[in-house]
Amino acid sequence: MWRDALLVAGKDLKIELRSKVGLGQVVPFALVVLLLFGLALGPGVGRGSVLFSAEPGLFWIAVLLATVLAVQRSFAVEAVDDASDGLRLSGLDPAGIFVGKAAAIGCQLLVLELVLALVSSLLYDRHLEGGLLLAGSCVVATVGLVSIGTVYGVVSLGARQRETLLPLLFFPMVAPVLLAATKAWDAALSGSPGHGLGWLDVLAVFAVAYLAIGTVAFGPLLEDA
Amino acid sequence: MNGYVESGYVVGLGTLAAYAVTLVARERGARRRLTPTEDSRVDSPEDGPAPAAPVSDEPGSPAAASS
Amino acid sequence: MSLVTTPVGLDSAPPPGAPAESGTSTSARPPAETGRSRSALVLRLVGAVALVGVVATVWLGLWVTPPDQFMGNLVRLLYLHPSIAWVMYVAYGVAFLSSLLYLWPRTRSLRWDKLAGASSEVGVVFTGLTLVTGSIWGRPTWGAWWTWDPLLTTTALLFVLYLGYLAVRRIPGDSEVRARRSAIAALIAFVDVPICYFSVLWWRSLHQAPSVDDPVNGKTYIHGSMAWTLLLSFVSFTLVYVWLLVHRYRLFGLAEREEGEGLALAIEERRAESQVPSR
Amino acid sequence: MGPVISLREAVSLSGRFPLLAGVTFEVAEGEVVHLRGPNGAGKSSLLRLCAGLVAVSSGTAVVLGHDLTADRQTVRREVGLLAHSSFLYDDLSVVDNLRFAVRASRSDPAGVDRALALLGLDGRLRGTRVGRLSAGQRRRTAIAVLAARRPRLWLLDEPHAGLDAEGRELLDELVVGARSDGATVVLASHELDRADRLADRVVALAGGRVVAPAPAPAPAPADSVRGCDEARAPVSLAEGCDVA
Repeated sequence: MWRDALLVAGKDLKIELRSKVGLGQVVPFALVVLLLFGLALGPGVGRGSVLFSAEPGLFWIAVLLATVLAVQRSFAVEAVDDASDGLRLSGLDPAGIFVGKAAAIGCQLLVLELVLALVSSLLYDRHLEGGLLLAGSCVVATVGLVSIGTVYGVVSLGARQRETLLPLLFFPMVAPVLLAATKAWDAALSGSPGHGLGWLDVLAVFAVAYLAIGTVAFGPLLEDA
Repeated sequence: MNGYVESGYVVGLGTLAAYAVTLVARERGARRRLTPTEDSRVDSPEDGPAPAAPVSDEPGSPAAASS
Repeated sequence: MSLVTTPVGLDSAPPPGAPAESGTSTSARPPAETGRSRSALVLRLVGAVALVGVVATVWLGLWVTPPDQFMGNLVRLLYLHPSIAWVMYVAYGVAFLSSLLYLWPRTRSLRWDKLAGASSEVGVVFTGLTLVTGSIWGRPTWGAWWTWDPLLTTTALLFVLYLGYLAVRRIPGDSEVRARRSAIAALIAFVDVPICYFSVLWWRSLHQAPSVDDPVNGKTYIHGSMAWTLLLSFVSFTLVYVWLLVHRYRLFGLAEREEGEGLALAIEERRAESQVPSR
Repeated sequence: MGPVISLREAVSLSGRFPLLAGVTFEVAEGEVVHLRGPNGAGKSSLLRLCAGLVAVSSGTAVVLGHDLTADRQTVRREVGLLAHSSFLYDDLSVVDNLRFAVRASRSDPAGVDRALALLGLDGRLRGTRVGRLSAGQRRRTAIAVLAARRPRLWLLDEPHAGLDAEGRELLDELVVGARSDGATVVLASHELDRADRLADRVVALAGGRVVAPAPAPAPAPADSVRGCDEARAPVSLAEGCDVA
C-alpha cells in the first residue's frame, strides 16, 4: 500500500513541478483572496482594525478555497478526456492511491500555507508568534482537509457537473476544521497558546477520522467514478 | 396573540402540508405513467425486469406483502 | 428478513401496487382500485392519526394552554420547534442506519438505499423547518433572527451537508453504483455531525455564557397541560415523519419500477438489432 | 491452464442500456481472436468487461482465473487494455509515463527501454512531454506502455486507428511477438483484412451478443509462428532480436 502511495505521490508531485499549476495558479489565487478580504473589510491598520483581529479566519478561508482548487486540479489530471479508467486500470492499490494523492495535495497546501502566513501577516499587519502552535495546527488541519478533499474529489469525478459539486460537498464538511484552526491560530497569535491546544485536539480528531474513512472508502468510490 | 407564534405555526405546518401534497401528486403521476395494464400483482422485489437481466434488488419480500 | 426497529408504519412497506388513496389530503376521492391492500390501510391510519395529532397540538398549543410567566405566548412555539428538531435527528439517524445496512454485505438490498434516500429528504425538509421556527423563536427572545446559537448553527451546517448528500444521490449511474456511493456519502456526512456540534458548542460557549434560554430544555415551569401538549406534539410529528417517509419511499419504488420496465424494453430492442433469433 | 477468457451469458449495463445482452465467449491461452461487428455491436464493452472495468450485471465471467463477478480489481494488473483514451499524463515525459505504468502494475522495469526502442520512441521523443506529442505519437506511446508491461492478456480496441503505415506494421509485429511470448490477444479493429491475417479465429458481435463464430480465415498450425518464413524475422519481445 505504501509503495503505491509513494508512487502516486511522486507522480502527482512530478506533474505539479512540470506543470506549475499549484505555484502558478493556486497560490496566486489564494493571494488574491487575501487582497479581496483586505478591500472588503477596510484598510484599518494596527491592533484595532478588523483585518488585524480577523487575520486567522481570513487566512484559513483562503486555504480552504485553495484546497478545493488543488483537489480539482489533482483529479482533472486523472480524468483525461473524461475517462477515469486510467487509475482503475493501473492496478494500483486504491488505499495507496488515496494516501498518495492526499499526500501530494498536502505537500502543495503546506507550501501554500507558508506563503500565505507570511503574506497575510504582512497585509494585515500582524506579526507571527507562537510559531509551534501555528505550524502544528497547519499540519493537522491540512491532513484533515486533504483527506476529505480527496474522498470528495473522487466522488465528484463521476458527476458531470463536478466543478460545482465538490465545493458544495467540501465546505460544510470542513466547517469544524475552519473553526478549530482559526481558534488555534487566534490563541497562538494573541500570545496565549495554552488556549489553542484544545482546538488542536478537535483538528486531530477530524484528521484521524477522515484519514481512516478515506483509506476505506476510496476504493469503492473509485470503482463507481 | 403575538405575530411570531402564528407565523411559526403557519410556516411550519404549511410547508409540511405542501410537501405531503407534492409527494402524493408525484406518486399519482408516476402510477399513471406506469403501464396501464396495472396488474394486481404486488411489486414484490422479484418483480425485476425481463428475466434476461434479473437485476432484482433483494432476495425476500417483506412479510406483509399482501395480495 | 426482519426490519430494524423502524417505526411500525414502515414494517409493512406498502407496495406501490396498492391503490393511491387520498392520504391526509382532504379530498376523499373514492380509491380507484377496488383491491385495498392491508399496508395501504395502515398507511392511511398513520396519516389520519398524525393529522388528528397535529390538529390537537395546534388547538391545545395555541388556545388551551396558558401563556408562560416569562415568555408569555412565545412558549407556544415550544410545541412546534423541539419536536421538529427531534424528527430531524430521527430522520438522519434512520438514514445513517439504513446506509450502514446497505453497506453490510449480508443485509445489502436496494430497499435500504431507497429508505436512506427517503429519510434524508424528509430530514432536510425538517431541518429547514427547524431553522425557520428556531429563528422565529430567536427574533423576539434574543432580538435578532440569527444569533449563532450552537444548536441552530449546527442545524444550518446539517442543512447544507445533507443538501450535498442529496446532490450525490443525483449523480447519474447504475442503481447499485448510485446506492453504494450514496451510502458512503451518508456515513461521511453523519460522522461530521458530532464533530460539528461539539466544536460549535465549544466555540459559542467561549463568547457567551451558555445561560441562553435554550428552546429545547427551557427552564420554564411546565404546567400540566403544557407537558401533555408537548408529548402530543412529539408523537404526532413523528407520525407525520413516518407518513412522509413511506410515501417518499414508495415514490422511489415507482421510479425504480419505471426504470426496470424501461430496461426490459431496452433489452428487447437490443436483441432485435442482432437480427438473429437468440438461441 | 484453462481458457484465458470464459464468459457465459454475460450482461453488462450502463445505466439502463444493456451494452452486452448475454455474451458467451471463450478464448484459449496463446490465441489471437479478432472481434468483428458494426459500430455499437458491443466490441468495446466486451473488451472493457474482460479488463475488469465494468460490472457484470448477470451471467458469469472468468478472466485469467479471476471471477469478475466477485473481484474486478486484481485482474487488471495482468491485463493490458488499449482503448481510445490513452491513460497518459500529458505533463509527464514519454519515459516517465512508461516507468509509472510499469511500476504501478508491478511489471519488469527493464521492459521500458526495449518498448521505447520497438516503437521508435527512444530518440528525441523519449524525454518530451506527452502533451506535446502528435496524435500518432501519443498512440505509439500508449502501445509502448503495453509493450513495456508485457501483460498476459492484450485487449486492443481499434489499435490501428491513428497509426501511420509504419506504425501499423510495428503493431502487427508486436501482436505476433506477444503471441510468441505466450500472451493472448483479443482485438477489435476496422482494418478487417489486416486483423484477419493476424487472428487465429474471428468472432462476430451484433446487438450486444455473439452472433456467429466464423471459422478461422486460414488454417494456421498453432506451433509455427506466423510470419516466420517471411523476409523479416519476427520481432520477439523476449530476446528482442533485431528487425532485418
